[in-house]
Order: sequence, then structure tokens, then C-alpha cells
Amino acid sequence: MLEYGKTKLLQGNEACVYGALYAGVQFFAGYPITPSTEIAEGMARILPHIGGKFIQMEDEIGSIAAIIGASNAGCKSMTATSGPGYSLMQENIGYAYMTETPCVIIDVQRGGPSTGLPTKIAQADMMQARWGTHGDYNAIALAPSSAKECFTETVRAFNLSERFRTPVTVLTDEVLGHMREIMTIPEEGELKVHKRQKPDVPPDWYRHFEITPSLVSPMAAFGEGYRYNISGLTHDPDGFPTAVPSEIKAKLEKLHHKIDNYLDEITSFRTEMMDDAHVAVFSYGTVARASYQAVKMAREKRIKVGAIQPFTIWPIDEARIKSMLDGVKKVIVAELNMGQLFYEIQRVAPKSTEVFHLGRYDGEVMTPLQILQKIREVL
Amino acid sequence: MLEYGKTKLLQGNEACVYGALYAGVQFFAGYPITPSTEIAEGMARILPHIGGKFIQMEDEIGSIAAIIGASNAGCKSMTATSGPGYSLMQENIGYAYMTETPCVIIDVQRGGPSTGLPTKIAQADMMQARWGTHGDYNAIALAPSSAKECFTETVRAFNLSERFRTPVTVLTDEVLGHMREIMTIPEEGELKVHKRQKPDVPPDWYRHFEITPSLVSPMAAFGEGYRYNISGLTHDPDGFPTAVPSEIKAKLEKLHHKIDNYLDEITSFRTEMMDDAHVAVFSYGTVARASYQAVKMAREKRIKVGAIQPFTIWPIDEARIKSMLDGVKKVIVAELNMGQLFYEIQRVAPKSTEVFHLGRYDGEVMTPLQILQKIREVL
Amino acid sequence: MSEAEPEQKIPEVKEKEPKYVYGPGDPPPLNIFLHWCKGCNICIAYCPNKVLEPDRDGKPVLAHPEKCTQCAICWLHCPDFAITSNYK
Amino acid sequence: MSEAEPEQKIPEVKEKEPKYVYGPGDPPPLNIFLHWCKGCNICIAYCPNKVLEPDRDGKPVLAHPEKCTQCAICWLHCPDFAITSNYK
Amino acid sequence: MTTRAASKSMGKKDGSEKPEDRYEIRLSGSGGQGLILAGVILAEALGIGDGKNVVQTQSYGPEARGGASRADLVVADGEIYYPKTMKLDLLLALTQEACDKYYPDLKEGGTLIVDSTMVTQVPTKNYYGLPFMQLAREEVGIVMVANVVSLGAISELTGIVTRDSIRNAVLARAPRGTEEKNKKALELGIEAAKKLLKEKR
Amino acid sequence: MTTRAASKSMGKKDGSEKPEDRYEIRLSGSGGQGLILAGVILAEALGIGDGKNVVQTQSYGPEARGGASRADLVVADGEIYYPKTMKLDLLLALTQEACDKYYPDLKEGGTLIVDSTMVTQVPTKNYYGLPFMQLAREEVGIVMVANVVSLGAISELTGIVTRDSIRNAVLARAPRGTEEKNKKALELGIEAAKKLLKEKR
Amino acid sequence: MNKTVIKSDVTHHYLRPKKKFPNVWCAGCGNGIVMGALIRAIDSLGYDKDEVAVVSGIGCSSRMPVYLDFATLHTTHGRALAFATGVKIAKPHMKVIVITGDGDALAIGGNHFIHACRRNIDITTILIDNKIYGMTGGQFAPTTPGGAIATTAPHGNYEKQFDVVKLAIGAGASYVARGTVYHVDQLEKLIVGGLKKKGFAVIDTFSNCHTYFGRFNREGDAVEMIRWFKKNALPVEAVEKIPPEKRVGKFVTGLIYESDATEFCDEYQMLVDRLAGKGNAQ
Amino acid sequence: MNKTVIKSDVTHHYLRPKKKFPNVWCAGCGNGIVMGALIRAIDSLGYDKDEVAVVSGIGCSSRMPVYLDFATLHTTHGRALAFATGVKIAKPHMKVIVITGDGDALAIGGNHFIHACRRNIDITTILIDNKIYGMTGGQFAPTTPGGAIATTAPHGNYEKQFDVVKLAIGAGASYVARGTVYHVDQLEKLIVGGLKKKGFAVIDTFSNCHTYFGRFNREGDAVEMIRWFKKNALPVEAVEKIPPEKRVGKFVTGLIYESDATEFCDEYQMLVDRLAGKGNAQ
Ligand SMILES: Cc1ncc(C[n+]2csc(CCOP(=O)(O)OP(=O)(O)O)c2C)c(N)n1
Ligand SMILES: Cc1ncc(C[n+]2csc(CCOP(=O)(O)OP(=O)(O)O)c2C)c(N)n1
Ligand code: SF4
Ligand code: SF4
Ligand code: SF4
Ligand code: SF4
Ligand code: SF4
Ligand code: SF4
Ligand SMILES: [Mg+2]
Ligand SMILES: [Mg+2]
Repeated sequence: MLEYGKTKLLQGNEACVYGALYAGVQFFAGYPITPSTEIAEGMARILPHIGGKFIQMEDEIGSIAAIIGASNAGCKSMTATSGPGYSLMQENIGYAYMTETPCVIIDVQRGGPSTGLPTKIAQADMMQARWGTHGDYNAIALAPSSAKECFTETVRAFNLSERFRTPVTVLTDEVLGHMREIMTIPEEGELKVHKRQKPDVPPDWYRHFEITPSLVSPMAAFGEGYRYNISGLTHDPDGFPTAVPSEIKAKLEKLHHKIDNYLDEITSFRTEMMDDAHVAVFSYGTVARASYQAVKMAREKRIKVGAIQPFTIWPIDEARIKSMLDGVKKVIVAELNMGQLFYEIQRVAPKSTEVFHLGRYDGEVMTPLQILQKIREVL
Repeated sequence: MLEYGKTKLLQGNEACVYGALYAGVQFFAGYPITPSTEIAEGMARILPHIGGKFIQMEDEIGSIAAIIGASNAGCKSMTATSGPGYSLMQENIGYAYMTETPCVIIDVQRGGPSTGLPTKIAQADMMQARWGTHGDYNAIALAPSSAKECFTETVRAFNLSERFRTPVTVLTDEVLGHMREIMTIPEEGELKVHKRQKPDVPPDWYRHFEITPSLVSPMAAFGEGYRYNISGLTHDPDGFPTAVPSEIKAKLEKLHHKIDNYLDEITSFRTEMMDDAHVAVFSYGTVARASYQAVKMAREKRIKVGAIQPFTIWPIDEARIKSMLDGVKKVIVAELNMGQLFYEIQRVAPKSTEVFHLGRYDGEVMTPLQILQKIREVL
Repeated sequence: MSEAEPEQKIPEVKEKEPKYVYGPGDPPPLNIFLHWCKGCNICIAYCPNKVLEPDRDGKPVLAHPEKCTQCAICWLHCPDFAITSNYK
Repeated sequence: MSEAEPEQKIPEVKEKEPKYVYGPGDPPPLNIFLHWCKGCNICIAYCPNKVLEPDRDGKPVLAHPEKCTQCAICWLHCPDFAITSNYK
Repeated sequence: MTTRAASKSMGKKDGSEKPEDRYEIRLSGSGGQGLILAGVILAEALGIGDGKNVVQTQSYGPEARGGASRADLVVADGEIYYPKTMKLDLLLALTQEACDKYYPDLKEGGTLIVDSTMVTQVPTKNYYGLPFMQLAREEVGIVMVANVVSLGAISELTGIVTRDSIRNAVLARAPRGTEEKNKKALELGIEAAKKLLKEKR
Repeated sequence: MTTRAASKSMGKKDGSEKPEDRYEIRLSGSGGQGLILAGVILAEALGIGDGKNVVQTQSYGPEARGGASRADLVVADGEIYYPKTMKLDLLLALTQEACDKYYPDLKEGGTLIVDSTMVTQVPTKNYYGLPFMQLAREEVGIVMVANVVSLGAISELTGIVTRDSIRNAVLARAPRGTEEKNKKALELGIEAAKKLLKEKR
Repeated sequence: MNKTVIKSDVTHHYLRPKKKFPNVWCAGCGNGIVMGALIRAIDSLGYDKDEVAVVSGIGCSSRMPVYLDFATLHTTHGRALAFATGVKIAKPHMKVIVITGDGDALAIGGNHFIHACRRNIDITTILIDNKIYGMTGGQFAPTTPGGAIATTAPHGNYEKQFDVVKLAIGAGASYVARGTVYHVDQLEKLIVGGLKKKGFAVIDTFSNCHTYFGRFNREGDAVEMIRWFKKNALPVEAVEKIPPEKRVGKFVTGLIYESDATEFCDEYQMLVDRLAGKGNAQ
Repeated sequence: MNKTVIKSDVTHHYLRPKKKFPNVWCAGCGNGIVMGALIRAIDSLGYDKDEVAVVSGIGCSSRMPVYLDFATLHTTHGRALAFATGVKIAKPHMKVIVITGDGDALAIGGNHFIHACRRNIDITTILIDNKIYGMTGGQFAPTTPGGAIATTAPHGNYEKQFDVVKLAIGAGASYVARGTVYHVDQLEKLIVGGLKKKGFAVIDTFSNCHTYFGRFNREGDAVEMIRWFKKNALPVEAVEKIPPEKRVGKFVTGLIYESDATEFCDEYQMLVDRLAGKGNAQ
């Protein structure tokens, strides 16, 4: 059970469960996979106690389908998986983008490709979280780096998902998922919990995919007096399949801009000692913690280095990153892969900033020493 | 049947079939999906005549699995699909990367996300072709722009796939797949056909994933005197699951570098009127043809513009693109989506080159006039 | 929809359903929405009483309205909801 | 592997299989590869003749080699291929 | 490439490239009239018979199942860049709907050929009208070959395709047993067009 | 944070950030000895009882099923950045294998505690040895509580955790009906450690 | 259901006429006939429109929900039952109906199909079994008869077929029936039975795709194909009475199998109640 | 199979000893017992090592191929049969064996399972049915009995189970058997039967996961769990002879179903031959 205000020792995966409960999760469907399984297990234990629904589906495709179904029936819904399952979900994640269905997917990353390294860490699904399904869409993905952030970013994932009617991925990793950390469950009301915006028009006027000025449409639920169609075919504001070029274009622009127009609301960063930094370490998740440690060690050696940690992996806030790197001569992108976030920073960094990659991809966590060494190397 | 030297009117999809036959395809598994279905239909018609194998699987997951199985049993293998199917295949495409199994996947792109626009064009699976599955790997994807190129790029896809022991995606599109064009089937021997490199060591010495100096390992087939293990778990050179960091690292580097070390062999471009161009239009597939037309029209108006068409979409040859854009002030990336190739060009373009995006995403083909207008706009 | 032939006598049909008696001035037995009808011929072929005949486009015309017994076969089998009865 | 007790008489067993006669100087009836054995206890529990007994780690010791009838139950059920016979 | 009704080159030759000379055709009518097949036959005649470059496209999508139907061709001696039609040189319309819909795509001075019994309101005076459906039904006995009749007429009226090539192409695509009827349909179209040209002169 | 065996701060305070004072612990032995649970208990004692920050990690993977087992803790008053251990302040080793494997990770001057009957070759003279398994078996009657015995010893030997906190934490995690045995095990460890300290002095 | 009055326009009350008609189906396609039967079944049960959800996958058949004035969810190919499972569990009081094709339910969607059967979740599935993939232009389905021609079986189909009824029973469904688009009254009754059943119900519905299956296999147009159903249907009640030699080439219709297994959502609710009674877990 | 001599070390001839042993399985896990039976079955048939391919998915059970000295393909979770289908069609002369778990074959892999059954492709499938997901630490499987505890059924499993035998028969398999890790001789014979069968063969093999299933459900260690199989197995030959009340709680073992349906690769070859005889297509 969720106990507001209580201090607990929680695994990252458990913290995700509690975060979801805090955010009001009502439906969970999943299929076991290491290293995410504790999330499903926690849900199976708790949800029936609080009137929520848990189902273990036959596979990940079914899991994401079920949560999309449940979300459209009015439930805050979530699933959790790891790389192989995340890959299998891609088609239906695309369906969620297209049908603007809120739902949260937690991907506890492990080494890949393929079955890879089920019990070892990697951060190699980052690009997949943006580009994993076919077609044109926009994506939100968040990345915590501690049990506490597993909690808060899961809450934020639900909020953003419900707020923007779009699936949100939380990218954690094997170390984060399994490590235990002391954290205090926030009090009720301490964190914002976004409630899905219901329509305020009579059923006859309701358009499930209305192109509102804000680009986000209010959302009715099945069985509550509104009857409408939902389709994965490109559709008009009423949800009916269309092949009219202007309607197609409007739909895709809605999908993109309802996210890109709200970067301020969606993106979130932590920076440490960036004020006078000549060198920045850019990293997220478990690696960000190594970066802070390394920066601290480097500062003790009077090296002017700082650290930037995005909690929002997608969308990329180009302008903000540019301004954060303004005056920074060199930026090291540290990540547990052979280059993913690196490419994005390469793309958006100011022309005067040199971008370096520090990758680790042998199943082990990056250490502060490795980062420190790289800092020395690029100086 | 494939008739060497004969001139035919062929759909792009048919040209893919003939290209595959030319390259020696022996096994096809697929699941129907618009607009790729003619490829499966052609295979169903022809393969049983020539002793090849055709199977319609229960879904796309099964299709890609079957071709990987068949490839490991020694057959040149292929499947064809469109966006939704390509998404479903992602997990097993990752398995092919990991197990270094040659196979060809043709993705005839349509509008998306989700079911989207089955009978309308888009080019929005480009990033997915690189980042669609989870984990760390490298990818090859090719993009033809005519029936003839559907043929030759399919041949090239088989060659690269067999040469580098890796899956290769051919990205075509709805217009290309369905349009008919006059082309002459090359004579036997006219195009290179790469034969899979078999081991030349006795079975006891054979290591299926040997880290050779070239990084490409010779490949035995099942049932031919070599017995070995293949696994999607991260494995040692013998194919046995490993958790040893140095072995993990070596494996992932093999997957990346066996492609990146051979950019010259893999990447291929066509350029038109780039010699003195101040502006370049960068585009691929059907759009490249509109670009050539637009460039021609612009040149008649004395605008110094040229066109670059990559046949190899992945890997990105940074150095080559940088040198092609050397001296070009502005480059317009024209594509049928809201920004994909654009991001890559933004990333790799020389600092002195301004990069613009021209997207169309309403299900229609980009016209030469649209491009011409954009050229005028950026001048 | 189709011209009525007022004086004609209706042949006996052996059905339990109350017979439909088509008299002068009565509305036709069926309404056929030609816009929805695709001319599939099902109603025409399955009508046990040959009430319907195809027009130039293959769409049904009430050729013999007086023979209609309101047996419902046509409208229950019409895939396009193009037939309704004026009596049921 | 385990010390033999040469002179002991073998109890009658009612099996069709040729009886194994364990005499002085004979090799032990079974080989047990302790490195592969995980001490699951299956062989010990299922041996109909109580030939085997667990050592400190729970791994089987040929406590009564002379009672072995070579019935094969132990090695057919050993999940770890840790038992072979010296006679079959 | 030169044809009696060829379009003007779209731009000037600047020497740096072989000039392109696109000739664009649309065959239109309603689904089931065999216009895609007609497009394929014409493309094969031009491409395989006459050695031109040809690209044939068609419209899919909701339109495809019933309703309007069309086949587009771009013909050129050199490489064809943009594969879709930009401005038609020739439009064949077998229904009023098709004629109304596609006439605006015909370039000024382009050739319009219509089925004279189906298209009763022609948006220009400058056109050729022949009763293709009627000819097929009455003279060959199957309305299905109206598409081939119209190919005959096109070949005669525009000269874009050689007689031999179109004949071979029709025969190559005729289902077994229908060769004679198709041949007849083609000649019918040619003859009707000849008569029409004579009348017009 | 101050403890009897606290590590030195890893770096200097430069005023811009609260200085970090990591104390790193590894509990090691073989699978089935309950070391993960011991780690959890210790973490809860430190984190919930004593109000420290704690991160507990463990090794998964092939090692996890049987073989060596370990639980790592990083303890600090302030924020813990890097969650894994960097250089151990305290190593508990219940098997020889674990001692051999992890001793190199212990910092110079760090505390080594071993099971004195299991670990016969200790790589240093500077260590504490107590027969945890034997004590558990002989004094409590279940070898399973050796982990709790060792927690008692740790609390006494290092003082990193308060007596109350470790007691509460042990009781909170003890399965119903085993509270007494666990309490006994803890006291056993504390007493044994006291005796050992006295001997050493 | 009041049999004596077959209201002829009741169907229109449940359609979404605005710009959705005429529908996309070919002239004479059985999908429309099934839709009529479904509407009449729902109407006869007096369900409120707002308590009905209709979920489908992708295919000609799966287009049906778009036309119906309920909560409708047109999903991805093969996944209708998985989506529907989410809808049903989220709102157990809703009547959840799945419309699916033989390709959608049995090829790509086979796994969700057998698991829905196994769970015995209260969903009524109308499987429109036209022996082909209609939407994509006539490839063979797992139900296409041996020897039949399809675009991916141009030399005749050499694969074996699922017997949908056997498969559903083997997987655990509690209501398994077969109907045809000829037998519209029976079909309506079978759907009514399925809707009333608390558990997973499948109605394997033989329908015509004359555009592809009929054309490729010379089985004629809609009229002829539907006539074939009339001729070859064998009501389950009659099977035993008919000599085996007369059963050859025929297919059984009616309610073929029913069991009284408990339903999934009920089981879940029982757990919830049990836990509530028992107090909170740790 | 020569019953009179049970060579005790024949198994070692088929193992890959180099750094692969001891295997990853828990002490006493039935997977190893099944592996022994499989090896003896293959040996008794005298197959050449090079003509055997063993394909598996992901799971404890699916780790088996790694230890076997054949062509071995350890694939993705649930997909073994689809990969194996490719191998078999590519090299029809090879003996293709699939090792799979109840989760692998019946949860995520259910679709490939029923389609392999339907096609009746010549693959012998050993489904190691331990009623749980072992590899991931004890979640319930589609075979986990009602009421049983699993990590995702902490309050007791409220889902229904597949009857693997019924499902396989319903889907079209031509050889359906059940064995256990206690009855090693029978198991070996059933595998031999499956391998000889030209068509799709399933051997549903009850095995013990004492580490999770046994522990959670107080069914004891390997020895106890395997003893349970001994006690509750009912040979199919004996079923009829035993009064129904004595069958309660027992399960049937042996070759339960066999049909002589033609095999997939044979059908394909017939097509190829027919086309060759008929001359070339257009
Ligand atoms: C993932 C995916 N694969 C393939 C398709 C293409 N597709 C659409 S419908 C269909 C088959 C339809 O057959 P069926 O379910 O029998 O419906 P019918 O059209 O016959 O009513 C296929 C293969 C798709 N939309 N998505
Ligand atoms: C796509 C995907 N989903 C989930 C998993 C995680 N996973 C691995 S094995 C397994 C279940 C294994 O159960 P079973 O097949 O019964 O094998 P067992 O371990 O019991 O022998 C699961 C869920 C995975 N590897 N890949
Ligand atoms: S109701 Fe019956 S009799 Fe009347 S037109 Fe329809 S089918 Fe014929
Ligand atoms: S059945 Fe309906 S659609 Fe068909 S012809 Fe009759 S009215 Fe028209
Ligand atoms: S062969 Fe039989 S008698 Fe001998 S030890 Fe083994 S089980 Fe016991
Ligand atoms: S059965 Fe095998 S593994 Fe188990 S105790 Fe006996 S020898 Fe060891
Ligand atoms: S293609 Fe077949 S199934 Fe689809 S609408 Fe036409 S007749 Fe019906
Ligand atoms: S977890 Fe279970 S299935 Fe896996 S090896 Fe251990 S006993 Fe066997
Ligand atoms: Mg169908
Ligand atoms: Mg299992």
C-alpha cells in the first residue's frame, strides 16, 4: 500500500509502483521480463486491494493493447517492460500516439540488442523511445536516476501523459530498478496529480480528436454518455478514417506540435556547477550520478567542470540546451551505449562547443573515475 | 520467372522480386500488408517453380523469425512488409543483428503512425530503420527511387547482407512500390552477386562469431558438418552466452565496426549539378526524382542548385557528406515526413552550411514545384 | 418509387405472416434508398415472390409491389441497409 | 570412489536386468562426477536399494555399492549427467 | 522524342544535361473499365515496343474501390525524373465525372479524347469524341474491350505509339482465347479515329 | 557523518556543495546465506532508523543463482551521487571465496570482518574474526540467522548503526514467529563482538 | 426478441449516417448483413447504446465499428481482443463486442484469441469468416480451404485449415457457435446467446468475399456464394439425424458448444472482495 | 530402441562439455532429466549429429540447446517455432526439435504454436511444462493451476488454464503426447514417437520448478515434486479401466492423440513437383 509521508527503503522498481499509485494508476497490464518484473509483481500485490485492475497478459503486445483499451475506458493505465518487450510494443505504441491515448510505459533498460544481457545495465533504448515505431509522431520520454526520481518521474509521466493525451515512456535501467534507496513518500497533495480533462460539451458536439487552440483535446471515456470512434487509421477530428490531405496534415501537426509547443512544461533538467564551467558532462539516469561524483572530484582538483542531467530525454529542448551550453567549450556526453544522446547533442550544441562521446557498453555502470579521466582527456 | 536481359514494364514491388531472384533468394516468408503485398505475391508465384521456398506466416514476427531460421540453415532469405509489420518485426530484427544473420527486409513505406494511410505515401520509417529495436547495434538501410533501382538496390541489399552478415532494410514507398516503369533485367553476371563466405577451417576450429581482423566472420550453415550455438543473449565468439565485460564489449564493437569500417563499400550516392552549387537539395526515394526535376527547372532559371541522393540511408557517411556539402551554403533536406533525415544532416553538415527542412506529410508526393519554391525561399 | 398497378389481384401466399394488401393509394410496400444501394442483386435474387427487378444500374425496382408478403428476406439480407418496409 | 566391502552378499532382486555382481577388486558400480553433481538428492531418494547416501554437501556417496542392481534409475534421473555406470 | 501532339520541352536546354521531353497521358473513367490495364498496355507498347522511357502510376486509396479510376503515364526519350504527371498532354475520359475532374490537369493545347456517348458536356470545343463503349458493345460484342478500342483511337489520333507496338502490346496482354476480339477492338478504334480525323479536316 | 570506523572524506570541501562523506559496506558470502536480506536490514536501520541516506545494490546475473553473493551499501548524511561502491570501508566475508574476491576492494585501513571458521586464510592481520555460522547453529539452532548474528557484530564493531535502529530493523523484517530467534541472534553477535573487542584491547 | 414483428428500420437507429454511408464494402459483401444481425440482436436485448463497446482489428470486417453508434475502437491488425480485454476489465458492466476477420482473429491475432478463450472473459466475438484476407486483396487465410486459389496461393492452397470451432473449444471458450450470412435469423439468435452468456463467446460467421475468394475460385457473385451457405449448412440439431455420407462437404451451424465455466472479471471481483473481507495486505 | 542395454554414458557423447557445465539450472531441475531422455531418444534412432537442429525460445527450459552438440538455435522468447519453421522448410531433411517452456510456447508463443499445429509441419516439440515462468522468477503461466501462488498471483491464481493436449489437438497437431520427468523411459519413447512422426508432434512434459512453483506452493523439493508426478500419472491405456472417481486430480500420460494428416513440407514438395511436371508458369 501507498503510505503518504512514510520513509522507506525502496527498489527503483518499487518506487515506480508507488509513484504510479500516487498518480492514481487504476489499471496495469504487463508481461514479466527481467529487470522490470518487480513492477508487475508490486502491481499484482497491491492493485486488487485498492479496487484497481491488474492483468498479466499473454505477451507485451497484448499488454500495451490492454492498457490502451483500459485508458480509453477511462482508467489511468500503465505497463512496464524491458528492451525486448519494448520492441514488441512498438506497433501499438504507435497506435497510442495516433489515437492520443494517455498511458505510461516503463522501460527498465538492459543490455541489448536482442535478449542481450537481462541482468546487466545499458542505456541503449533512448533513440528507440523516440523512433521505435513507424511513421510520423512525437514522443515524450523521462529518465530518473534514483528511487526518489523513479517515484517522481513516474508521477510526472502520468501527468504529462494525461495532460497531453499521449503515451509517455519512463526509461530506467537495471541498476536503478534493482537498487534500494531511502526515500520518503510525498504527502498527499504534495505533488501535483493531473486529472484527465473531460469534455464539457454535450455528446452531440463532442469530437474526440478536436483540433483545439491548445492542440490538446478533452477526452471522454467509453460508457459515459459519449459515443465516438477511435481508429489507428489517419482520421479526422471525429475519429473517422480520412484520406483528405489537409486533414492528414492537420492530424500529424497536432501530434507534433501539442508536444513541441509545450517544451517549458515538459522538459526538466538538473545542473550542477555549470555557472563557470568550461567543460560539461551531459548524462542521464544512473550515469548522471557518476557524473556528479566525477564533477565533484574534478572540482576538488580545480577543474572548471559542471554537469547537466536531463530528466526529459524526449523531446529535446534545442533552445534550452543551446543556452545551457553557451560558453561551454567542451561537452562530454556520457552514456551506457555506443552513441545515442551523443548524436542529439552533436546536432543541437552551439557551433562553438565541441562534443565528445564517452560510452560504456560492457554491461557495467560507468564509474566516476572513467568520467574524470575523460574530463582530463578533453581539457 | 527472371529473364536476363529482357526489357519489362515492372512495378517497383515486382522489381524487388526480380532483384531478389537475381541475387539468388531461396527463401521468402511474409505476411500480406499494403502496399508491399505484391512482393509476397510475386514470390508465391515464382519460388516454387525454381525450387525456392515460400511461406506465408501467421504474422510479421513469424515471418522475420522464419527467414532468420532459414538463413541460418543456409538460404538467402528475405521478407517484405510496411510500417506496422516493420514495427512488429523489430524484436527479431534485433536478434538478426545480434546473431549476425544475413537477411533482407523490404519496407514499403506508407503513412503512419499506426495503421495510418495504407495506400498513401510517406518516408517516415527512416529513423526506425536505424533505431527501431532496443539495444546497441548498427544498421544498413538502402533507398531506391525507381523500378530499376528497386532491382539493383535489392541486389545490393543481399550483397551487403551476406557480405557483412547483417540484416539490411530496403526502404521503398507506396508510389515506388506500385508504379510501373520500363527497365531491362541485367544480364547474368552483369551485377555482382555476393556469395556467403563459408568457413575454411575444420569443424572443430570453427567459431561462428569469430572476431576476425576484418570483423566479419565466415558463416557455416546448419546441417553441413559444423555444429555450433546461436543465441540472442550476448555471447562469446563461440555463440555461448557470456557476462564477461570484455567479451560483451568486443561483441558490440564488432557489430558497430564491421559496418562503420566499410563505409566506402556500403554507402552510395548520386549527385546532380553539384559542382558549382550554392544550394543543394538532399533527398532520397521518390522525392529525389522530384528534386532532380526541380533542380533542372531551377537551373533553367540560372539558380546554382544541385541535388544529392543517398542510396544508402544508413550508415550515414559523415565525412563524405561533409565533403559533398563543402562550399554549399544552404542545403534543403526534402522528405515526406516532419523531420528525420533532416536531423542527421543537421548533425553532420559542415558548420558553414545552413540546413533547411522541407517536409510533406499529407499522403501526397512532393512535387518539383514545391521544391523549387523552397529553393527560391532559402536563396 | 415504382408505378403502382392498382387493380391487380394478389396471388395467394402460404405464409403465416399477415399478408400485405396493397391497395390503391397505399404507400409502396418498401422504401429503397438508392443512394445506399450498391446494386448487389441480393434482394432481387432472394425475394421469394419476384417482387423486385433490376434497373439499368442493377438496383432494385418494385416491379410487382402487390406480390410482396413483407417476408423481410430482402431487408434482412440487404448488406447496405437500403431497404425498409412501410409496414413494419 | 567409496570404499568397497568385498565379502558382503548381495540381496536378491526381482529384476529382469542381469544382476550386477560386485566382487573384490571390481570397479565401483557407478562413477559420480562430483563437479557436475549439484546435490539435488534425486539419485539418493529414488534408488530402490539405498545404495547411495549424502555426503556433507548433500552429494551422493556409494555407501552400499554391493546393493546396486544397475537398475539405471539414478542415472536416468540425474539432471546433471553426473552418474555413469561402470558396467553399462 | 517527337509525336504529332508532343508537348513543348518544359525548359530550356542549358547544355549541362540531356534535355527532358516529357509527354504525359492520363486514361480515366470509372473502376471496372479496364483503364489500369489500358495504361499498362500503352506503357508496354511505348516502353518495350518503341524503346521509350515510361512511368505508369495510378491512384490507390478510397478511390480505388469503385468510383473514379485512372492510369497516368509519363513518356520520354531520356530519363524520367518526377514520376507523376505534372501537366497532361493527353487526357482520355470515358465518363463525365472523369472528364470534369481531370480536365483542369490538361495543359493548354493538350489533347482531350472522350467517350462521346458518356461525356455529354465537354468543357472545350477542341476535343475528339468517339463512342468507345458503344463501339465495343455493338461491334465486338463485349463492352469490356472499350479500353482497347480507345487505345486504337489514341494511337491514331496522337501518333505517340507505333502501330506495331500497340498491336503487340495488346496481344501480349490479351487473355488466351480473346486475342481476336482484342485485335478487332484495336482496329475498330483506329478506324473510327481515322474517320473522325477525316471528318475534322 | 561520524562513525568509529568512518572513512575520510573523499575530497575537500570547496564551499559550493555540501561535502560528501561516503561510507561503503559490502556484505558477502555465498547464495542462500541471506546476505541480501542482511543488506536490506542494515540499510533500513541506517536509513529509516538513523536518518542517513543509503543506497543498497547487489549483483545479479549468473552469479546470482548459487555461487557468490553480495550486498553493497553506500551510506552518507548528504546526497549520495554514485550509487555503487567505489572503495569499501567495511567488508563482511562469510566465505573464503568472498574474502579472496572482495578483499582488494577494501580501502586501506578499512574494516574486515570474517566468519572465522569459514575463512581460514585471511589476507591481513588487521581484521575481526567471529564464527557466525557456528554461533547461529549452536546457540540459536538455525544456521539461517548467521546473517543477523553478523549484523549484531557489525553494529558493535563499527558503531555505524545505532543499537535501537538495528534491533527495530531486524524485528521489522523477521518472519512472524521468528522474532525471538532473530533477537537472540542479534544479541549473540553483539556480545561476541564485545568479547572480541575486549580480547583485542 | 419479439419474433413476430421484424421492424425493418430498427437498424438505422444504431448507425452513424453522417458521411459514413454508403459503407466501404463491395456491393453484396456479407459484412453488412452481419452488421444488421448484430444490430437487431443488440436492439432485442434492449441495451443502452452507452453500455456497448465494439472493438475490432483491421480488415474489411473490422471496419464495421466505424458505422455503429456505440463506443467503437478500431484497433491494430489482430489485436482487437487484447484491446477489448482492457476495455472489459476497466468497465466490466459494459457489453464488449469484438468484430474480427478470419485473418485478424486467427492469423496474426491467434494468440489473443486463444487466451481470451482461456480466460473466458465476457466478450462476444463475431468472427467474420470469409476464408480470405479481403482487405489486402485476396491472400489466403488460415481458414482458406485446401486447393483454393488466392494471390499468395496462386498454384492452389497447400496449407491446412483451422477448424475455428475446435480451436475455440480446445482453448477454453464457453460459448462456441457458427452462423452464416444467409441464416440471418439464426445469426441474430446466436449473437443474442453470445451476448447473454457470461463468458467468452465466439460466433464463427461464414460470409462471402465474392470480390476475391469468389472470383478466384469461380464461386460466383454474392448471390451465388450466399446460396452456397444455404445449401451446405447443417443445423447442429440435425447432424445426428443425417447419415454420415450426406454430411460430406457440409458444415455445422448453431450453438455447437457451451460450458458453464466461471468468467474472468467475476473471478477478479471475487479476489477483490476476498481481500477486502480479509483486510489489507502488507 | 534397444531396451535391454541402457548405456549410461551415451548422453555425454551428445553434450558440449567445454565450459558449459555444470549447467545453469537449479539443483534437481527437471530440465536436465528431459535433456537426458531427448539424447537417448536421438541416440536410439541413430541420427547423425549433423542432421539434427534444436531450436528454443527463452526460459530455463529453453537454455537446453546450448548444452547439446547439434545445430542449436536459441532464439527470442516465444518464437522458437517460427524460427524452427524457417529451418525446417529450408532444410527439410533435418530433424528439427523445439525445446520450449509453458510460458514460451503457450503465453507469448501461443500463436506460433497453434499455427505449427495447423500446418502440421514436421517439428518435434518438447514443451517443458513446469506450470510457471521459471527464468524470470516465478510468475504464473497459462498452465498454472487455479489458486496456486506465483509472484504475479500473490493472492492465488484466478486465471484459467490451457489444457495443452486439447489445445494442440484443437489446432491440428498430428501427434500429441504427455510425459513426465519421473517416467523417463516413457518420455524417451514418446520423443522417439514424435521424431518418427512425419508431422507436428508435441510432447507436453510435466517437470518440476521446485525453486519457484514448489517453494511458493509448498510442494516441496525436486524429489517431492517428481514423486507427485509418479503418483498422479494415469497412463492413457489405463484411463478407461479406472473408475472416474479415481481419476480426479490425476493427469493422463502417454500418446494421447495421433492422426495421419499430411505434412507441410511434403505438401510444398508436391506443389514443386506438380509445377515442374506442368512446365513453367508465366
Ligand atoms: C501488422 C499488420 N500486418 C498486416 C496488415 C495488413 N492487413 C490488413 S487487413 C489484413 C487481413 C484481413 O483479413 P481478415 O481479417 O480476414 O479480414 P477481411 O478483410 O477478410 O474481412 C491484413 C493482412 C496490417 N494492417 N497490419
Ligand atoms: C519479449 C520477451 N518478453 C519477456 C521475456 C522474459 N522472459 C524470459 S523467459 C520468460 C518465461 C519463461 O517461462 P517458460 O517458458 O515457462 O520457461 P521456464 O523458465 O519455466 O522453463 C519470460 C517471461 C523475454 N525474454 N522476452
Ligand atoms: S419483403 Fe419479402 S416478398 Fe417483399 S420484397 Fe422483400 S423479399 Fe420480397
Ligand atoms: S440487397 Fe440492398 S444493396 Fe443489394 S441490390 Fe438490394 S437494396 Fe441494393
Ligand atoms: S543403478 Fe539403481 S540400484 Fe544402482 S545405485 Fe542407481 S538407482 Fe540404485
Ligand atoms: S541426481 Fe545427480 S545431481 Fe542430483 S545428487 Fe544425484 S548425482 Fe548429484
Ligand atoms: S473485398 Fe471481400 S470482404 Fe472486403 S468488402 Fe469486398 S467482398 Fe467484402
Ligand atoms: S528456476 Fe525452476 S525451471 Fe528454472 S532452473 Fe530453477 S528449478 Fe528449473
Ligand atoms: Mg477474411
Ligand atoms: Mg515454465
